[in-house]
Amino acid sequence: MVPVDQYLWLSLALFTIGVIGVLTRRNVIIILMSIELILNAVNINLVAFSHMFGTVDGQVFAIFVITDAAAEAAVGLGIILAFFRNRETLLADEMDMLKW
Amino acid sequence: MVLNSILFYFFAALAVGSAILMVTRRNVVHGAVYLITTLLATAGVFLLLQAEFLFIVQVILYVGGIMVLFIFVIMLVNLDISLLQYQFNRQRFVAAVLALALGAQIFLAIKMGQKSLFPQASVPEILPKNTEAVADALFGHFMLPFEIASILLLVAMIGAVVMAKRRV
Amino acid sequence: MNAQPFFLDHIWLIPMFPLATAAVMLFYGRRLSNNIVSWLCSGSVFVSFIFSLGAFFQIVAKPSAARVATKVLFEWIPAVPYHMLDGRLAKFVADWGFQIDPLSCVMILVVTGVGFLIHIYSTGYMAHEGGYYRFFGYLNLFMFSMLMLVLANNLLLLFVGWEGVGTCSYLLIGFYFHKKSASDAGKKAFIVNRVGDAGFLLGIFLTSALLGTIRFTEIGPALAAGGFAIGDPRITAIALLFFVGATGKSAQIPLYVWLPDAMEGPTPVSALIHAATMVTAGVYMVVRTNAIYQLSPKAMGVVALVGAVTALFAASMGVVQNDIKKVLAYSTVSQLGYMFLACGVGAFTAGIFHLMTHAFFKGLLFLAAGSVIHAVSGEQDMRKMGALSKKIPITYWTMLIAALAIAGIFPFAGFISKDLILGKAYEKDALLWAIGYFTAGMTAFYMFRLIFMTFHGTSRVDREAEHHIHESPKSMLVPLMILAALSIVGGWVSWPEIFGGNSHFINFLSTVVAVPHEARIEPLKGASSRLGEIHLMLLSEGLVVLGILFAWYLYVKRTDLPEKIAKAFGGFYRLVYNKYYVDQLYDAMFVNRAKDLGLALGAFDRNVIDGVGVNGAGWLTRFISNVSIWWDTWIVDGSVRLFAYIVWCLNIPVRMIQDGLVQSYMLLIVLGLIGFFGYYFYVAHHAIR
Amino acid sequence: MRLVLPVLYAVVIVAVLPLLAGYIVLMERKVMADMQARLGPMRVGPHGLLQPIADAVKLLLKEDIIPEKADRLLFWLAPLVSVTMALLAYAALPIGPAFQIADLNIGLLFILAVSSLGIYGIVLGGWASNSHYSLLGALRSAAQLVSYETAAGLGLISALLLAGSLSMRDIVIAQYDQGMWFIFYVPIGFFIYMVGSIAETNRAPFDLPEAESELVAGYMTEYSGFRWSLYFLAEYANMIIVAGIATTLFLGGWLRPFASFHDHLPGTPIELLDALPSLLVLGVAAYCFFLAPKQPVKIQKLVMALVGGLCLAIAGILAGSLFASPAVLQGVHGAFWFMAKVFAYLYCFLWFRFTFPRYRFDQLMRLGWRFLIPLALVNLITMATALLISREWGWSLRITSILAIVVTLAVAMWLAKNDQVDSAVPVAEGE
Repeated sequence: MVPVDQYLWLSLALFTIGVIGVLTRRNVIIILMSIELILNAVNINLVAFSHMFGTVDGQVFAIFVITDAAAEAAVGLGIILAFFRNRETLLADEMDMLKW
Repeated sequence: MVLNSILFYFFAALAVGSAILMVTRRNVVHGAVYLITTLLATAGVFLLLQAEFLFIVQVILYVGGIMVLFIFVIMLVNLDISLLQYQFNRQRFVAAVLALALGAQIFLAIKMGQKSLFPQASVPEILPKNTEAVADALFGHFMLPFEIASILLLVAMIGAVVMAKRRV
Repeated sequence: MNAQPFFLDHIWLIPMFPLATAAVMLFYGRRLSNNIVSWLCSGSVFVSFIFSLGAFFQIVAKPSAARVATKVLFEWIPAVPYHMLDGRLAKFVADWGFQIDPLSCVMILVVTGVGFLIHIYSTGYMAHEGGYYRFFGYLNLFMFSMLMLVLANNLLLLFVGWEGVGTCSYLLIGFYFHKKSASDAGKKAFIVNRVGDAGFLLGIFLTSALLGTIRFTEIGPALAAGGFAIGDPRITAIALLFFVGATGKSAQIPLYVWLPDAMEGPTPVSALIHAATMVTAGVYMVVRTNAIYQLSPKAMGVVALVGAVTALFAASMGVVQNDIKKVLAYSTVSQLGYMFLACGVGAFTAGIFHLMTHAFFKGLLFLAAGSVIHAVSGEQDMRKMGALSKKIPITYWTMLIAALAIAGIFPFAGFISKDLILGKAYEKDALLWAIGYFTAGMTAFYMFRLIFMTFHGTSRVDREAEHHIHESPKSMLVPLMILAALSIVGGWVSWPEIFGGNSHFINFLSTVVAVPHEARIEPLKGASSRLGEIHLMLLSEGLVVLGILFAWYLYVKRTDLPEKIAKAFGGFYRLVYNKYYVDQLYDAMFVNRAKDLGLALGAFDRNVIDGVGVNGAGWLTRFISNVSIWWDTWIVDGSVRLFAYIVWCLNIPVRMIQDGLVQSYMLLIVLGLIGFFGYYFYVAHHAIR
Repeated sequence: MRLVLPVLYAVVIVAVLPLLAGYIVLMERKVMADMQARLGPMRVGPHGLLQPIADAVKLLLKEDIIPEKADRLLFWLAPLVSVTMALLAYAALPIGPAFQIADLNIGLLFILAVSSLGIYGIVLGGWASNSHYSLLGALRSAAQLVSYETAAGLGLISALLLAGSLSMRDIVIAQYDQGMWFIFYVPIGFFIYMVGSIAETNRAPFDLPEAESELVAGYMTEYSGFRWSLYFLAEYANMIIVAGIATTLFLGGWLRPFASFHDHLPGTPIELLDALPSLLVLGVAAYCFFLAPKQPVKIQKLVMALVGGLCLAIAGILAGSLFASPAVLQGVHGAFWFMAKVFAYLYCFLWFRFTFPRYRFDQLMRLGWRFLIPLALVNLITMATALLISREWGWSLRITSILAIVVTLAVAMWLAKNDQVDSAVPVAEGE
């Protein structure tokens, strides 16, 4: 039987990788995907704990997380499409219109 | 039991490796494919944790839904330009260092709490039939959040439609 | 007014037909084919001609006392009260009214008739020219203006037509506007006319100021009511002013210079405007206002003298011209001189009579000349013609008839009208008669000089032109023949009593001429004078024949003589050949002076007004604005910018954080997390200890 | 033992499936020929019975082309993905009570999930081959599958309500217990699922992703040879899968007609209806033997006779199993009935393919989103209500379900009427 902390290491690794991706990549789509990765890491945690405590609450939360991920992906991709139509770019560091 | 841990480490390695690849690939489609792999591996991990329903949800929703959406969008926006650009931004080194620092801190936190928090492998062998359990939880105790989530989805859908329209 | 017969009630339609077609031409002509254009234009003129005929017959049908009808369409300038010279209050009324009486009746017949023929002619003559529709549009516009001129019932409307014909003449002279000489000639005509028009306009003002009306029908009564004595200087002033206008329009000394140049226009134009109709407007105007002239013998004398001198002068110039159209132009001037001579000696009707016949044969002459030019492919110099009589017989015969008519050979039209004038002149003053008499001889001479140089002798046509000498198309020949017939019989409408005729025409017109006048046209009193009339006729015939023979001798028999003569009288010849240097004189006296004046004014404008006034003000404004700019820039904006700069400096650190990039915000979040964890560890550490 | 048998089944399936696909193609061509009053393949084997083998050989021997600009990794991966997912789905498909690899308690969801992953094969392949036709085909099929999966899933759920379980086996057993195939309770659900499944497998009249006339072959344009045949296999495997799902959920899976109606021959455990299959196959065998001599060529006579022998053997097995233990009987006959139903379902596919004209893409989308999904939702609600009523007030489910059907039909009419309003060509806003 795999001890719980193994799952935590896994999710930690995924989380860190996701954070690195979010912070360093320029391509917005990849940034979004990295965010999905982070959420995924969280899910692993939740499921692991729910398995540990023998309840399904963690899984329910995981489901909610996945729901949010879906919503976030839909809206985010919508924004990306609209942005791409207007600015012909996908680079995060060119999306600084807020500043002006 | 050995099979269990073998499978787990296999899935974990797969997930981490393809996650790294996903973050580093130049071609977004490849990145998406690697992310899909990661997600599938995670689904496998869920399966190992006897969360079949979550496994299915992960596969259908995440892999079969969200990632299709991603790939769809990736194909709608052309990549040829972005292939030639720098893939990492100016703050990449600082960011990487900081992210690793954060990871290290979390690592530290887990380490510190490990002894006290996680009794080793205290897993009730017999679990309730997963799907029914989840259903009961969702439609019983978590009814309100469930509905709220549905409303959230509705809002997100409308927002996406409005934003993806040609002329807003 | 009481109900008039149809045509009299609808005289106002007569000008409208050409106007309509003119409008069509000038707006849509470009899209129409030449066929449609010619049909429309000639057709409209023809309709006008029909209406004129109808009007004529219905006028004749009336009793000779009531042979006047007016039709007022609407009031153009409604009553404007003003004070006359003698202080009485009068209303200035100019209505859009048409008046028809024997005089205007004759005029519209001539205008529409000859005009129609010339339209037909033009369809042939202009067939291969560009701007066909443009030409006919202008032509119809001219018809409209001319008809307005002769149908107007008041001076102001007449002036409208007067200016209209001036404009059309300008447009048509400059029809080949790409030729500089043509456009210059157009300008010259227009400007010279301005001088006369100014006089005419002043005359109109004076009239309305003096008589309180400008309606022709009311001028006579107003004169009577005003009780002006014969030779009243004010009347004389009006008459002379009108005459100034007449000299301008009808090319009399001193304003005749534009007519020869006007020959730059297409030949039909020369025929219609500068021979038949427009140039006679002056004569018409004088006759129309004869009531005024008869009140000032001085003015009449001036008119007669100017006319006579012009006749002689122009004839002398016509003798030496080599351009076929120039010759005709000068002869036109001199014939117009005849008409004014007639008016001046009080034979207004004779003037109109000569006007009509002249319209026939001079129009014919021009058209024939055009046909000749057409035949020798555009050559106008008679020295490059000759021996054409066989090649273009019809043109030859018709032109010969016209020449006989103008020379005044019995019994052609010219004979009757001219001898009528000479007779009256003789009655009035022998000197005037002598001038006219001598002029008649010269006329015969230069006309037959033209005939002989063109049609007889040896051919001097260029080789390449020689090959395609050809008779003109029917559309040009038919009008020639009709006009030829008219210039034979045209004069017979007023067959002198002495040949057992009764001058119908004269009597028909006589109602126009104001009554209180001693020089009414009537069979000369007494046998002696009748005998005198015969003598006069015989004398002039003799001189004419002499002139013809002389021309024959010089230009057929001994073609070498002209040069010799020219040599012998070198100075005089050159003087005449250069038209007495009048143009140069005018240039020196008026044109250049005007230019100098313009230059002086320009210089004044540039230096004084612009220099001191405008630029000075501008400079001042700029100076002030510069000062204010400086103030604005350095004090007002400066203070603003200073504060802005201070704020800018203060918020540098904040701005460095707020760089608008998502990822840097995330970085800060991560930083915050790290800090939070660090603090957590710190606390936990101490807690554990 | 509990590990060996599934592996064996898996091997069998993987081995048999290509052959099956090939013969479905033959069946397709034959049906087409029949509907078009032609003969179809006749040369290779008697009545072209060996045509599939010839085709397979041809496909495998074809040159395998990879375009210059193609993304090699994905180009290589895509067909594998699609065929893998197609085959993976068979893990939970109960072909007969005994003949099932794994009875997951989420079997149906598993199948749906796995078959939904088949999209990646198409989309990635279309993208990787770097050609406009392929990309358009891929996009179209992605949109199409995502849209129609929803409708089809909702259609299935109406049946799941009745079954009360996700495990395929339990579903079939539920139908046995309730004594009626679910198609009779939720015909509309069945209809919705059928349309949805046709769309999901990119079959006519919804074959826009590979519309020959518009996009040469859609996402498969650049593929050739073995990779192409993998796609091909995947497509037909998917057809069988959807047919199997439909069979399991609506047509009573392996159950024979009137399964819950037992009429034992006096004194024997044998039931009359169980004799039916063996007699049927026997008839086929007889027909084969009757045809065999008529074949033109000797080899064809031989093959025909062999086919007859095969049928005879099957008939023998079926008949023999009558006398074996109930488990064996259930297994054998279940497999027979299951395959029979699957092929009936597939026959409908072919039928539609050769009878309906192809949809325009916007019409397709409108049908999916404006008609099928609302209808499926309404159907679900009404069915749930019916179920509730029958549970609470003890009415007979048959009555309430009929009422539900009526209501749903009314709504369907209304939807159809409203959908007619704007079936105009949309303003082209570009892809």
